[in-house]
Amino acid sequence: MAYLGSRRLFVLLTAGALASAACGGSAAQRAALKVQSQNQAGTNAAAPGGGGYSGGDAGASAAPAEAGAATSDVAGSSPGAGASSSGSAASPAAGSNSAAKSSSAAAQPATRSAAGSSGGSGAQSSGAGAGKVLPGGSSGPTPGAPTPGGPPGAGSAVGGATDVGVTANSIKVGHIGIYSGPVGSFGDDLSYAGRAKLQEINDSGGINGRKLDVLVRDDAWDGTKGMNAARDLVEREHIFAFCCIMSVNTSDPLTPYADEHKIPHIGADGWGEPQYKGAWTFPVSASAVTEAHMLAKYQAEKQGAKRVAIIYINNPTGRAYVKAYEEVIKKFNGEVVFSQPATFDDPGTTTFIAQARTQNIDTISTYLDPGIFTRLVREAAAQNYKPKNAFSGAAGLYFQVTPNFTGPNGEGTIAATHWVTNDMDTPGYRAYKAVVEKYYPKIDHSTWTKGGFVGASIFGNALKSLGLEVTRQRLKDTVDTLSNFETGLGPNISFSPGHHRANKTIYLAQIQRSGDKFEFKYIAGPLVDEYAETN
Amino acid sequence: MTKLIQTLIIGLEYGCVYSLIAMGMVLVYRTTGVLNIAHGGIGVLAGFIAWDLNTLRGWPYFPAIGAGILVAVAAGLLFERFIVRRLAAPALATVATLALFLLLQGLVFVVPWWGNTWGQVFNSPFANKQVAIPGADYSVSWDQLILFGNVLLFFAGLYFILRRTRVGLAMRAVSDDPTAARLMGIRQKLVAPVVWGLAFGLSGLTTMLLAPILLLDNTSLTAFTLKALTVTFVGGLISLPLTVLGAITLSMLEVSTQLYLPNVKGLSDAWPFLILIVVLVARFARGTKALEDTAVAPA
Amino acid sequence: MSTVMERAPSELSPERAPAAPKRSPLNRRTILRTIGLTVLTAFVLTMPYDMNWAGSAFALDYGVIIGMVVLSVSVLGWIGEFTLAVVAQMGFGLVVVNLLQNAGMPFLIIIPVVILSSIPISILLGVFALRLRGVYFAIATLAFGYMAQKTFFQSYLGVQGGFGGTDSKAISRPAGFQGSESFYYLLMGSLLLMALICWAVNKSWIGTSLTALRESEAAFSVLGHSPGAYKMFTICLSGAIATVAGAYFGMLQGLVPSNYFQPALAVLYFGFAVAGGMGSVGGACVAGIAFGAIPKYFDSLSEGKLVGYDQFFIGVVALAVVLWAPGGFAYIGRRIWHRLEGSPPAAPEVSTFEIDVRDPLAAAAAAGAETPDGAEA
Amino acid sequence: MSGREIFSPQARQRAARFMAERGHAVRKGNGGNGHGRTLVLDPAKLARFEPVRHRLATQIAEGGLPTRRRRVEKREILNVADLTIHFGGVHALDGVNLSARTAEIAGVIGPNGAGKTTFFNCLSGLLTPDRGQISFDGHRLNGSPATRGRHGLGRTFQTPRLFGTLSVLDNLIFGCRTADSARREYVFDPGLRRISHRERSVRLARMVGFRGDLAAPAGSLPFGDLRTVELARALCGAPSLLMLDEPASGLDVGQAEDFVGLLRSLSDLGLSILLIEHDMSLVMGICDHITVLDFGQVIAEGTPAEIQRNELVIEAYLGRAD
Repeated sequence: MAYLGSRRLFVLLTAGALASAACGGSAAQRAALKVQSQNQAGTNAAAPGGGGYSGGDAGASAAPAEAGAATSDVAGSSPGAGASSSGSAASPAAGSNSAAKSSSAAAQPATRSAAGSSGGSGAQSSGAGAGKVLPGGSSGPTPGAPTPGGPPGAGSAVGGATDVGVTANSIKVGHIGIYSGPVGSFGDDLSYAGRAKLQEINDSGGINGRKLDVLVRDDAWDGTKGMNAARDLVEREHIFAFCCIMSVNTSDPLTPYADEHKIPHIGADGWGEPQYKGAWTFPVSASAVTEAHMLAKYQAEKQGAKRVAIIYINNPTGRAYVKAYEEVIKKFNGEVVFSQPATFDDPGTTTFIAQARTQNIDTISTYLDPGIFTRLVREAAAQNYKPKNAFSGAAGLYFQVTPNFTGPNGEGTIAATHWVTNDMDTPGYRAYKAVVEKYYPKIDHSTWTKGGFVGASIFGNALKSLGLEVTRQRLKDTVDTLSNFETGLGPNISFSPGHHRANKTIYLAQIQRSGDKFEFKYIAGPLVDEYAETN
Repeated sequence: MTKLIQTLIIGLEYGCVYSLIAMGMVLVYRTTGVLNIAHGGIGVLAGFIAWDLNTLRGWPYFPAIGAGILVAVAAGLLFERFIVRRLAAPALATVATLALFLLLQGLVFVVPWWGNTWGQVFNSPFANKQVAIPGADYSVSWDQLILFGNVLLFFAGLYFILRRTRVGLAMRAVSDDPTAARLMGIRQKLVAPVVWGLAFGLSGLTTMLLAPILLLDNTSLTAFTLKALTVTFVGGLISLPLTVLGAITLSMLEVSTQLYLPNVKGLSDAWPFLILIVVLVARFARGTKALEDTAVAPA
Repeated sequence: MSTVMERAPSELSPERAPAAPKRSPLNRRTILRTIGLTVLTAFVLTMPYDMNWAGSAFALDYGVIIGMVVLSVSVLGWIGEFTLAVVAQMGFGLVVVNLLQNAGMPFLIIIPVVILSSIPISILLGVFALRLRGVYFAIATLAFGYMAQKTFFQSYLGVQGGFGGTDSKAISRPAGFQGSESFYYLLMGSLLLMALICWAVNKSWIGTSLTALRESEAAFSVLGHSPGAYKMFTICLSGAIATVAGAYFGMLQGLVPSNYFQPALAVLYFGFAVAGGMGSVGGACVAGIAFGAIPKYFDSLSEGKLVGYDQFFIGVVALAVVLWAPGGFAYIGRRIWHRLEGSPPAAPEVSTFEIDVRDPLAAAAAAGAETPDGAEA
Repeated sequence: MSGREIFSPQARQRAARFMAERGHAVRKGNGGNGHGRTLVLDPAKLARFEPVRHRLATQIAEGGLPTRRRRVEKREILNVADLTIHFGGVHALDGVNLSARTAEIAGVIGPNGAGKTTFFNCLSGLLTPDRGQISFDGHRLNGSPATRGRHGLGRTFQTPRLFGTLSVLDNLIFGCRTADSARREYVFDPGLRRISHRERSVRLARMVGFRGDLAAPAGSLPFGDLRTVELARALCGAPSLLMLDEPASGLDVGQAEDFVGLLRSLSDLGLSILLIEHDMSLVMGICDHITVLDFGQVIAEGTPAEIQRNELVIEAYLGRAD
């Protein structure tokens, strides 16, 4: 019996081997996949102009390099062969300037895996061209040959593969978003603003002739999945840097990992405290601790909050939120009477409310996503209960979906945000909105979309200031000394080495009735967190 | 006193949810020998269809939930006709329900316009209507009352069906002794579709009743289902009254632990296991070696 | 890496070594087996690189660990039970690894300690198995898993800081296996070793006894064999595999949120085991690797767009398996192999999947075989 | 009365007639449910057993049964006192007393539902009685079924419970392993202990009249063979008390005759046999002592002749027959 068992394993694995060999061998297939996915990414964009950003463009130019890499990874020591075979496989399919690149790669491998070790000197290839077909091998290793038909303002790249993930005409950037999972229905918006900014950078000519090749992954708001994706991006895709990851559950564990691998992460969400401990992570939004400080102070001073109950998602940031709130409210002679952790499958909101009622709570603060928060509010409404100062919560609530979900029951809810609120309508906000909605018109502008946008802006600016010599170390050093970066969305951002708490500003918004709808309206801010640690 | 009444009400509320789910599972198990793991999944399907019709296509509320429940019943009939009937053993059918469960839970992601959805608001027309409980400083929403009423209705209805109707008689006969029932000529073909349709419909109904109170999502009903499954043990997967009793006991214990002993972390989640041990010890003390052991059943 | 590559074939060969009598050295069967063995070995050794087009070797590491978990579920099929506590056992393995690594233990000590640490929990579950069968046992393990996740992992230990956090120190991979590719060889080696042990156990008199136990516990016990001892052994074996898998899972992920260890996941793994063929060693490994790794590859291929599809497709596969091949992949593989080999079909397939003692059809068949009473009148 | 003689011709005829009726019914019932299908076996596997078969043929072909006569002592081996068990409100057994002696066949008879199988289940430990003592071979019998099995309490089941996917031979070897691990002697043939498991199994299989293929999966056997193999398996375990639950049901005429003869000679060789039957005619022929159960109570006991004359027994049987 068992002998048969071993044989069946045998057969299945054999079949699997054949199938995977058939697929793995096809570089063209991989290139096609790549292009296709890039195109999908670009479909949201209202591609402006003939030479403007289009996913297919970036994908086509990136494809041969990857195909070459895929082949040479397997072949190990013969990058030349790998690159040339990829050229022949990919150029008819992709129809771009790939042939030129691959021929240069024969002399000096321009593949991702080789690029890191070759240190960036040597072969150059043509600059970024948009959909321009060049005959195979004709341009050769001519450095900086300008290609006709390139996008306006696109300089030719001189610099080549200066670091991992950087080629003559592209920079690989990793982005991890929340596209599924418990907060998936609104979590995807978190990515879009940052991605819109990156696309805008590409459309306006890229980074000194290099296009940003943004690789996107999903973490389902789960650090495990996020780290899987991060490892894949770093170890297999060989990205240059991470940009604007707005998922706290991934950004937290990613911080030590980024330090270990010396990979810059520009524009982290900053919600979790661990992110401020990393040398290579640059958070742009404020921490949940700062939110708790400011909320507690505001509610104690303006609303006279004395007896507070907190319900929080049971993760380190949630616990830090409770602790921070408690510290500040005590300064105003208030207290956190009790706190209760919540999980997605079993929020326990009913008993939380019952307990709040019996404990004579005047303020309920939350560290929740809009989903559980909605449950909380609905449960409270069903029990005909509302604390004196209504509900309040961390920036996780500051979505337009929250008032939509809670309806009239959520009226009076105060949420923290780290940037100007939507109804403030500052020029900076309008500029931000214009860029984002050009690519993603239906986005729900929240704390995190603005954070992502700022992160992407900083990333783009820093990269541009590096010139052609793009390396991780130089990028880190540049951002480390960033001073007073104009975000236009409230606080300006400054980093200094060892001090990455760039944003300590909180705005508060409240759900108020406007007509028959409910919306978040500005009520206070900017409040600068005087209790924040200085690291 | 106020707190006690509140505790009792909340306990009853969750007890209703657990019992509704648990009764559906016991019904299927005792008549077909299949553990219907898909119970939660069917609810997700029905719930999302109703939500789709109501919210996206503008159907009125009641036709929409009616359609959702009908889809669930139809799914039950189809599942019985094309899958359960083709499988030789209840064990295999149990696995089929597992597969169905995975399939349905994944379906929410596959349908593009439902996609990536965790929670959806699916209000009933009775939203924001409450009844104050005198002397308890507490009120209960209409949705919760409807849930409670449905549990009573279903319990009574099931009792009536089992005691007074031909199908019920056949169901009882099958559950008491499937072999004998078969030999006596009771047709499983008559009983099984009724059972599966009823159970799937019940699952759909459960979702419809829960969605206005919580949110409509694809995981929390599963979480409830797994918890409810642990209380079916109290009734030995056979007895409906004992199952309901177990469900209410569990929820009462959970709620009172959460309200009275909020600092004893984790105790409220340990109750299913603790109850299980108590039940086992009780059964063992009564001298029954195994809950169900046909190997030693008296001739 | 090269040492691993040299070692792996020798690990493979005992399992592959044909036990059937050889008539002529160069018959079709021998040739097929040699080719198959070669291809398989080559494939197992190069798998991370073969699949590089689709995603990082990480996906494969993950798959191999799921293969271990599914093996653990499948092994319990030997006594005709199914457990929903494997995920909890994984969690305990992870906790133990974390504690030991914090105490500075080397890898070679950690794994044996993890195996030992699995025994108390297995025995606790085993006590239930002595009293409960089938669905009832599954429910007991479900309640246990639920408690373990909510009470132990989440509230007290806060494994890795509760929900995806970083409160405690991350678990690190053993020295020399930092990369996903090299870690794959460690994992694959471990899985093959486990599979080999399970296969050997199943082939030995223990396996025969377990078959007998599954066929009729009453007859087994009145013949003087203690069902409890055999059940306990199997549960301990299964528990040890699951716990080691958990330990590796911790090493792979570094940080694991406690919500990973929810019982619903155990239901999924049970589904994998069924698809692989309950009770089969090879089927479990293949199903685990496939169902574990494919969604991960899919994630990287679709760049986070087609999420949540994996559950749907696993559901479809499981349903198809139940309907058309109750023996799972194991049965399908055996059929294909027999066709390839040209050997006569195997003995009538008896599904190894028997979780339920209440089986009206079998009972009816047995009842029909007895004569109706009243013949003596 | 008919203690030491082998089966009176009249009883034998009676049994045969009865068995014929039964065997007929069995064949009819078997048509639909898959028993009795033939199995294609790997010729190589068959060849492996060839030498053994040959040896067996020479040993068993002439005698068929071990014919050695030994002087056996008769002593009480089993004593059951006041055994009571109830399920819910039903008293399945109510104060049952019974004793069995070595080298004798004791019968337990009674109409359907009289509690006979429950009685066996209590003896073999599958059920825990509410009350009552069982002493076996000099000490009090308690513990798990496995412990009792190792003490020498062998049994068969009303519906044969073979390990269906294992081969017949493996089933038998299973029994032999018990005997060896418990260090038990074969009461009816001490020599068996010295031969290998396989040979022992084969010999016992032939002894009980199994003529089928030993390598076949036990689940594929015809119903009659299931009974004989199960008996052989129980014998392989070297019991000192063999409990047989309706062992003759489902056997055809020839098998029944052989079977009855076999039981008689096993008992003569020192094995104590406890037999459940619900028809009297067969039991009367071979039993030395009979206990009649009805509604969980002993309504009569004694020699077959006494039982046949007992008013209560007649009433219990005739009152019920229709």
